Amino acid sequence: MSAAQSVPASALPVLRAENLSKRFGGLNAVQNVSFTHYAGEILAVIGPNGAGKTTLLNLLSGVYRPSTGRLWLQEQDITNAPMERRCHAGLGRAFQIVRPFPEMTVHENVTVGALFGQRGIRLPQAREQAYDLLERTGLAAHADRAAHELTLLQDKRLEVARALATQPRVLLLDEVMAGLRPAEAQEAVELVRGIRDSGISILFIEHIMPVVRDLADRVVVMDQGQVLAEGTYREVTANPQVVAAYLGTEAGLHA
Amino acid sequence: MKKMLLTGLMLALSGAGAVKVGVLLPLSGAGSVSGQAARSGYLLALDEINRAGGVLGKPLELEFGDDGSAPAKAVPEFVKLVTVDKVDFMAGGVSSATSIAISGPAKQYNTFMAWIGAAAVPVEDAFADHKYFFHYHPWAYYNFEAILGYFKTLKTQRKAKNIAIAYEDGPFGSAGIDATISAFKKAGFNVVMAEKFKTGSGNFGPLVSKAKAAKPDILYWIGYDTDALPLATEVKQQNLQLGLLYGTPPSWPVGFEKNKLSDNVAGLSLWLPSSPQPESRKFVAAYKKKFGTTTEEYFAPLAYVNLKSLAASINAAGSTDKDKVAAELAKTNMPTPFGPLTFSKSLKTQYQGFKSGNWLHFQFLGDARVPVYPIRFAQKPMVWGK
Amino acid sequence: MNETRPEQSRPDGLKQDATTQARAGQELVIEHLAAGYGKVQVLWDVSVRVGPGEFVAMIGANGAGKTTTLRAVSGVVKPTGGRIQLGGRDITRAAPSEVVALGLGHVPEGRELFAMMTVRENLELGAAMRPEARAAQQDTLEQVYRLFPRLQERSKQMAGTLSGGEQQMVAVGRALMGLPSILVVDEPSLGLSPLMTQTVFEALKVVNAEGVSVLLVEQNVGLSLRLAHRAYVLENGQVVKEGTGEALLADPGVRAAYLAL
Amino acid sequence: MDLFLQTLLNGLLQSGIYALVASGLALSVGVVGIVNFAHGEFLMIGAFLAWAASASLGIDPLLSLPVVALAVFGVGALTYRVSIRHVLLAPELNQMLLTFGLGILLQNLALMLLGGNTRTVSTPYQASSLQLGALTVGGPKAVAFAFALALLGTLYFVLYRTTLGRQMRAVAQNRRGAQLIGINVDRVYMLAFGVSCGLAAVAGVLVSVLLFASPTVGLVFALKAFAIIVMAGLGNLTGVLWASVLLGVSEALVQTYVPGGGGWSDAVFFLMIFGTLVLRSFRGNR
Amino acid sequence: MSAVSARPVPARRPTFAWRALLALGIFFVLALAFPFLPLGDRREFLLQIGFFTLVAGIMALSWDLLARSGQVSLAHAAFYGLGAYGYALLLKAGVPWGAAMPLAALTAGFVSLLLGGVTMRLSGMYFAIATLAFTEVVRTVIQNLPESVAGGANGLLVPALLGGNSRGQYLLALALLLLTVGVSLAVRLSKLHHAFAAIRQGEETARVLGVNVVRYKLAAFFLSSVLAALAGVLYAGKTFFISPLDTFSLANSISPLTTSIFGGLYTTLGPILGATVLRVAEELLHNTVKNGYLVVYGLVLMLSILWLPRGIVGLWRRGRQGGDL
Repeated sequence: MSAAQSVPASALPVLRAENLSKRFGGLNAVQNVSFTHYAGEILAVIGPNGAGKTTLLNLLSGVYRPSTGRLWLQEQDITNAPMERRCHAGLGRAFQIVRPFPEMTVHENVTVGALFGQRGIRLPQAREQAYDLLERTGLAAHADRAAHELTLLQDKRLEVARALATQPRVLLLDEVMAGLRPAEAQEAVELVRGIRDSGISILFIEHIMPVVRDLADRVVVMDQGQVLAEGTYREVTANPQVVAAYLGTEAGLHA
Repeated sequence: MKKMLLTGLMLALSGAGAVKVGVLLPLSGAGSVSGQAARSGYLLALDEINRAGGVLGKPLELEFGDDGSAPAKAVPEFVKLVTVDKVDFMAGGVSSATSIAISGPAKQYNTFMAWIGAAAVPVEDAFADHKYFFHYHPWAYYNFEAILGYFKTLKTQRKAKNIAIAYEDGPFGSAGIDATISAFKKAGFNVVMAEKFKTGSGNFGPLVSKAKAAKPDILYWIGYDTDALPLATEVKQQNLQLGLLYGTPPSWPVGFEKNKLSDNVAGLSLWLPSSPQPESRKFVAAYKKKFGTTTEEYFAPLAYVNLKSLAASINAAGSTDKDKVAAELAKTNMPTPFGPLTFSKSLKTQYQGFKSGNWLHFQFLGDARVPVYPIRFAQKPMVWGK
Repeated sequence: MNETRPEQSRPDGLKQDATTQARAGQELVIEHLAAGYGKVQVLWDVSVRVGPGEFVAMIGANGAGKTTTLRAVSGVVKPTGGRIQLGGRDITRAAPSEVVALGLGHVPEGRELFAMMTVRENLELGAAMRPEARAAQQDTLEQVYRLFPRLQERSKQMAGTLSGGEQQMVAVGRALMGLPSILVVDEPSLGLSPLMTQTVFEALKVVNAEGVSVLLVEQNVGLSLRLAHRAYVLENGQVVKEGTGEALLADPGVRAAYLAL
Repeated sequence: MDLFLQTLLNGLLQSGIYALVASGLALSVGVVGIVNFAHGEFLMIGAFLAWAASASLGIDPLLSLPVVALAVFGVGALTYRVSIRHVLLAPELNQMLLTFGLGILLQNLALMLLGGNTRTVSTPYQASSLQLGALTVGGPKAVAFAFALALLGTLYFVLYRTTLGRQMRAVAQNRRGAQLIGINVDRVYMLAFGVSCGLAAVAGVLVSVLLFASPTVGLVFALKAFAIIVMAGLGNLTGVLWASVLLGVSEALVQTYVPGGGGWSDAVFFLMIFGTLVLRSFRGNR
Repeated sequence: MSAVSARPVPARRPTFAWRALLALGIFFVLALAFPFLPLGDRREFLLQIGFFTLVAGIMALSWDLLARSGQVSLAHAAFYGLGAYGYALLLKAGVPWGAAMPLAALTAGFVSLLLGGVTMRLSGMYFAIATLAFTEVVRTVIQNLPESVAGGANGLLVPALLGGNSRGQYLLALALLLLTVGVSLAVRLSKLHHAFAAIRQGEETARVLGVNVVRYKLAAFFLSSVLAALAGVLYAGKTFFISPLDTFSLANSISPLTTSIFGGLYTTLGPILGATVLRVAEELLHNTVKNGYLVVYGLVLMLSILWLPRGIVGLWRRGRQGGDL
């Protein structure tokens, strides 16, 4: 398979899905999806609206339990693990629609991640860690503001900082670039790369193709609940099926 | 002596040193109907007492407190009357729960209590060892004694043998219900049904259906005014054949007697405005003069009697000394709208006023409540449905 | 791009009646608008003009005040200063219902559909508040279905169960059902795949070609500038630049800031 | 067998009252999103108005019903205007406290003006009933049941088949979306709240015929109506009917067949609600 | 936005709400001094009012503790009642009062864990009605069990707390309020605060961040119910008499809710101030307006929501949300 070429031979799998399916009533939202996510890799999941990307992400993060199939995080079977256990196992998630705790300060928001995402940590220590993360994500100046006062971009930073505070091995990012202008998106791309360089594997959903192009080591294309193609950005965008289902006649529209 | 009279007069004019009676009543909340009725009775009595020269030569003063029908409100209110307003005597009391709640401070301050209501047995327990506790209203077991007496007559005269009981599931209906049932049985009745209901729910369908299957001669219900019409309606609708529908709510719905469904329903009261006794007529006339209306609530004359007898005893004692007043009140023998008032021992307390013999049984006949038993009070023959 | 417009989606069947009259684009004039939420002032000085039948875009960073401007136009946010006129009438303090009655259609950010109603009910509600739109409801519905055939297939489905792109179509369709003479559209491409984004933008072009004025707010600056006749650049609640789409596309400052080129 | 059938019938008839009270509440919760703790007090106002018309003017409550409903609709709309509309965007708890305060105010106003006494009205048909063999159907209760059905049916029709109803549902589902398509949200809320209060008054009029009028008459029924609409699922009208029937019938069965059942019927009522809510929450779509 | 740059650089450590602590300190100093003040004739009466105000404060603050975890409960009458009944029954069984008090509270705590366990997944109105239903079920069961079990509908007589010494009773209630405040402050300054607030403001997000929602919801239930039960014990020992209709009444579930909102939600000071102000206002109205005082009281509640949506403490913490003690 062509995908194998983009994966370093030495890499270890961190997140592995095997034949995941999810049915809602009569609708097969996700069907027999299998993929492997390797350590240190940035993996993109793209696909048309309604392809099942968000459902897949919800299966990974534990919002839903799969109808069939299995899911491993490193060596741990997390198919039916509740969300908090996945978090402790090393899975972090940032949401498409930002969900700060609105009445908490920015600092407290991140402290929640540090405090409960790790085991055996005390409050002062968690606050310290949270503050460091705020500095890293450029939010330190807003530490004591209520989260509901932030702008969208700051909210997105907060969302990522909070997920990072749980010290994940894999970070799931759900369209975190949506609503950012290109220059901001470029900044965000750098931020995500930096996160990967610190040893965290990243799986993200994204519609903005330049971002996918710049970030993804590997791309999984979904359509109608199934995996349509898998490979490097160049490989999948050259795939006529992908173009037909996802990119349309004017692939350059977003450039 | 002259000097004394003079100071007395001056005191009376200044109001200082006047005898103060605190009155704790449920002026709001669940028991407010009885509480407000009692308040009118007190005000009427106060007028008459002061017009007749007051107490100990000075005008009597009343200090009302509202217990809100809740123990948590009753306790501070009671303490306020006793310690802040420094009343010499306490009167009032309708609800049993609030009366128990104040038994603590009452004993602590050794308060003199001329209590009109609170008929539940736990109240008797709570005040059993209180030296100055005068209880006017018959205890619950006296009520039952009266009812049993009446039913026994019906047994001999009307061959009433089967009794069905419907009682509300709160303390009012459930108090001593087991004892009631066994007493009926002991007296030779068949208790063919004993069912609880939820007061105010208006849901008597199942209960009446069940009663129908049990074929009772008497349906005896222990509930509140809210249950009167729904029960009567259901009995009529399901065509339950009864000799008598007999109930003991503390009060009846306003205008119930004008409703056709009330016909032949029977009940129990200490007093009826239509009572022919001279004391009762006097009370009704005075009440009408002061308030422009008549009252149906027996708590009005009860409160009236309560204050009148207390005032008389203070005057007889010649001072507000609790022991002297208690001794005088214990000796009371005065005519009242309920018949003569005397105090004697009850099961656990020293001074119990009215007892089973003061109860009268009436029936809704035409547009009015008419006494039908005991025979000496009866104005019309009772109507038996079977 | 004009050649890609689907021919069949033109409202060929429309008669020359009040309906068409209502469709003739109205002019929207925003002058020195100031507005905010509570104590936070978002708009300081925004002046924007959308001529009859014109397609105008507003671009700018997050928090620049684009959405707030649209909300002020719709009457959801009450301006603290400045003036808004629609077709010559002052609507600065008008309630949303009055603005809609004057012929403004709003495709809001986040779509704001009625999730537990069918697609058709959503669309029909779009026509419910204007008598002239109600009278033309059947015709308009058919037009919307022609514009978005997908919606006809899904007409009995609950709007909440649609995919993001389909929901965006419903949102546009719902606004069109009110026979607007001017359409304000907020971030229609958000969360949409490239293909779906195309479809929605095609539809906007068609609508505009019919004479409806359009005021568009969009992250996808390249796309919107190519589509728009004119555009405004907002920064910190103020208009800092304006010009034709082409001119702004060629502007090095704009290219650097918004096109990441 | 007769007893069993009669029991079912008794339960069914009782459920009519529940459904009647719940239908108005369902509207204010479903459309306006306000948990109106004073709903029982609007019922009480309806009951007292019917009683007053009957006692002082001799008008039959069923005849005064339209006027009473309209009057209380007005009171409700006014209440919305001066209070409810100012807390629409406030936290749910604040809304609860507001309507709770309103309930205290109205109830005690009635107590102050009218005293705590129970009042009853007299109508010639109060005791009328229909005999079906050995079974009895109480006339007024049957009328109340029919009213409940008709009201729920009308409500359903209005909400799903009329423009105003669609507007109400639209506002309920997405306030901002509704605003942006030109619906006068404030007006719709006012109408919905007013109608909700008017429906409470209709229930109140029937309760005055069936049972009684008193300042506290609303309390028992409002509490149960709350439980019913929550059990039905907020805003679900057909669910209101089913939940009422289920609860009414199970109450009747307990009252008839369990010794001392009259005392336990409330426990069963609330236990069923508790159980339904808990089970449903665990059956979720996880 | 321009406002951003004007903000001072925030401290690395949390800024402590000294003002709130100071206010709490003043409250307790005044409350402690109260029974020793020369109050003259009104002393006894004021002690009684004070006692019930303290009980209301315990109830409100304990309700607020549970609400902080997003659980708006109508089961507080049940915990209050279970405390009162547990205490009465333990005394009847011969347990000394000093032991009966904590035992009754722990019993309520245990029951609350069962309740919390099954209502775990409910929220909003559904949770509120489920807890209300629970209360009604408990009340009806106690009311309908044979009298020999727990007094049935007639209720139970309870021996007087501290032999009826009203100053002692007041001080005991004050000590228990201090305990409640201590618990509340400890929660505020610990991990629990972060867990509660996160669950309240976004349960799913909290779980994604590793918060064990089950554990913390139950913790909130347990703490809250134990404290509410202690309030119930105080009530029972003060009024000598408990009955299902009084102790389990809906009013006992609703008044802590209204008190907390009135005072200021999710704070330690708010519910206590709310209880004090409402109780004093009620007493004043009672003595001035007399008959219609509850009408005015209802009006006061309505106006307070319209004009003071964030409660009394909202008066001086306008700018902030939820950061205070």
